[in-house]
Amino acid sequence: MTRSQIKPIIEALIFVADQPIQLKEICQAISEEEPQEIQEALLELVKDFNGRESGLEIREISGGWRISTRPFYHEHIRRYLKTKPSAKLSLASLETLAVIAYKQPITIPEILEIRGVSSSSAIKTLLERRLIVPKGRKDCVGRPIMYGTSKEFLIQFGLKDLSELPNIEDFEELLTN
Amino acid sequence: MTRSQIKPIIEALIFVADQPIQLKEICQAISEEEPQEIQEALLELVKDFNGRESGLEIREISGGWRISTRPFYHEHIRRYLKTKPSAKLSLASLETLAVIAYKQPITIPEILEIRGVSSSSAIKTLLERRLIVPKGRKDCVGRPIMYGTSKEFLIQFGLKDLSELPNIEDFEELLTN
Amino acid sequence: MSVLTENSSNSAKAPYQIKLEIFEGPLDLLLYLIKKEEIDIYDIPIAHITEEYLKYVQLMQELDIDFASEFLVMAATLIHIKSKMLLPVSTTELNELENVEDPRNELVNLLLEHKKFKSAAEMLWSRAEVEQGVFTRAPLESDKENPEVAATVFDLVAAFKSLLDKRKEQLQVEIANDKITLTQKINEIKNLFKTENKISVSKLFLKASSKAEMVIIFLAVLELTKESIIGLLQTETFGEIIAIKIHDTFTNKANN
Repeated sequence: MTRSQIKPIIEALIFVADQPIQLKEICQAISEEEPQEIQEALLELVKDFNGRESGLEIREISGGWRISTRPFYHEHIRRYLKTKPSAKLSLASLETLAVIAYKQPITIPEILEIRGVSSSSAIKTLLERRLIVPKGRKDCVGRPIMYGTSKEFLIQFGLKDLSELPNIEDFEELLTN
Repeated sequence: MTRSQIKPIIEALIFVADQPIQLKEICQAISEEEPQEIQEALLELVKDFNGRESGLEIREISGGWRISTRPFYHEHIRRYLKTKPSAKLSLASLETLAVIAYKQPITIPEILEIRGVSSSSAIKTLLERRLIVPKGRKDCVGRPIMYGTSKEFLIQFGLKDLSELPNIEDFEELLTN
Repeated sequence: MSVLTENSSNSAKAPYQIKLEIFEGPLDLLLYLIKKEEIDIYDIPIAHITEEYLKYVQLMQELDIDFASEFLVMAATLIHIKSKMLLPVSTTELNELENVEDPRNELVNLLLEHKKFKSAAEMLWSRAEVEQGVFTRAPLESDKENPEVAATVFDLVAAFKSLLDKRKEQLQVEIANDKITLTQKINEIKNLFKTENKISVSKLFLKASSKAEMVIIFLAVLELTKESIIGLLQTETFGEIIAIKIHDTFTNKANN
């Protein structure tokens, strides 16, 4: 291979590696080429890549190579990360949301009974995301708050109303086996 | 800011986003600039970035922008990551997926009518792989669940949006010729 | 469905050549036959294709292959079309020939539609092939600011279903655990009789903390009665049932 054929491969390898990738590892992946040649290609790639007017750079860090954003742009990145859409849920939140959606209105002790674990942090998240709302209090000892799903819930899951929520029977055939 | 100052910021944002980032999100993060200007800078960046002899490229996919490796380098990347291509969908599942993609939103009985055979195991696979999602219920007897394709579908099949799917009638021409 | 099919051309002389064919449904089988016989899809010789189709269905039955009922429905449809084509066309109908609908039309449309989606599936297949060679960056520290799982209503149902299943298992385990305590229960009651000569049965049940435990107590009392360790006494109809110690030596046994 020519050097200009090796460089893109190295670039792709650095990009997909989840740790700074070592020269040794790069050589293993491009075993058909001499380590000497690969090292030279790597250094040339780094010079090319970092010579561009770019938001990214290849850096040598703890014995390996890594692509990262240039510190100069961190303000905008932070601004983006803060507003990052969060339409997704952790598994605990998802389970809790499922229980509330199908058993509403339901109290925290009742959710605990079904899930077998305390769900208060999940409930806090769901409240913050406006996926659930308080629906009055239950007429029993302690008068605990009951929860149900919100309008936002319908929007996020693409439902016109709660009757559109699929029930287990709809998927019985698909969920078993 | 000048365009050459905006471009690196956009590049860094695309890199940091953990899913295809939308123009809208980029504009929110660079709120001090006009969306029109940002859009032009984005297109120029894509042209610059992809014009290099590089292992990476910026692509528009599933309604957003993403940096990924070029398919050409998959062999060396797999050698490094020690991964095998994930199990592909069977042709039967793909046929069901094609029906859903072109006829969405569509119910299971309607799929049966087109395919001439029950597709529940294919639908299960497609749901598990998040390639399709329930899209409400159809207003008819039994109110069956309707299905459509997901964002993940666009990503896994490398589509900007659904309009990028080739016209189904074009397949007819292929047949008759 | 997979079917072992004989190789068509020289099946009469040569020993059967068997090969594996995959038919996803009746439309797939029909398309296969049309291709194999090099038939024009717009002018299907329905009698011939019906005969061929039925041969395959029969073969599946003979080989005892589990096939979908849709295959039989299609067989009926084919026979129906065939019979319609055999009906003589009246002269008045002949005059308006253009208006007479070909009985094959609906089937042809179905086949064409099916074929289109088969091509679309192949298109998806090759797109997936390319995309499988595309890799995105490894996870970054900042991704963790949103530890997330994408969720659809399907995930909701699946999560709820698995919770219910887990609960069912737990209940079964609880009952199973209780079963182990039958011997314990018997010993417990025996111990009570060390100091007492008679105990009201309803009092025994009062100690139960669950329905399952009540069942166990009931079984324990029956067991002890069967072994003539205790006797049951009811002084009046619907009155209190009293358990009485009869086996004098059981306390010694229990001590062993």
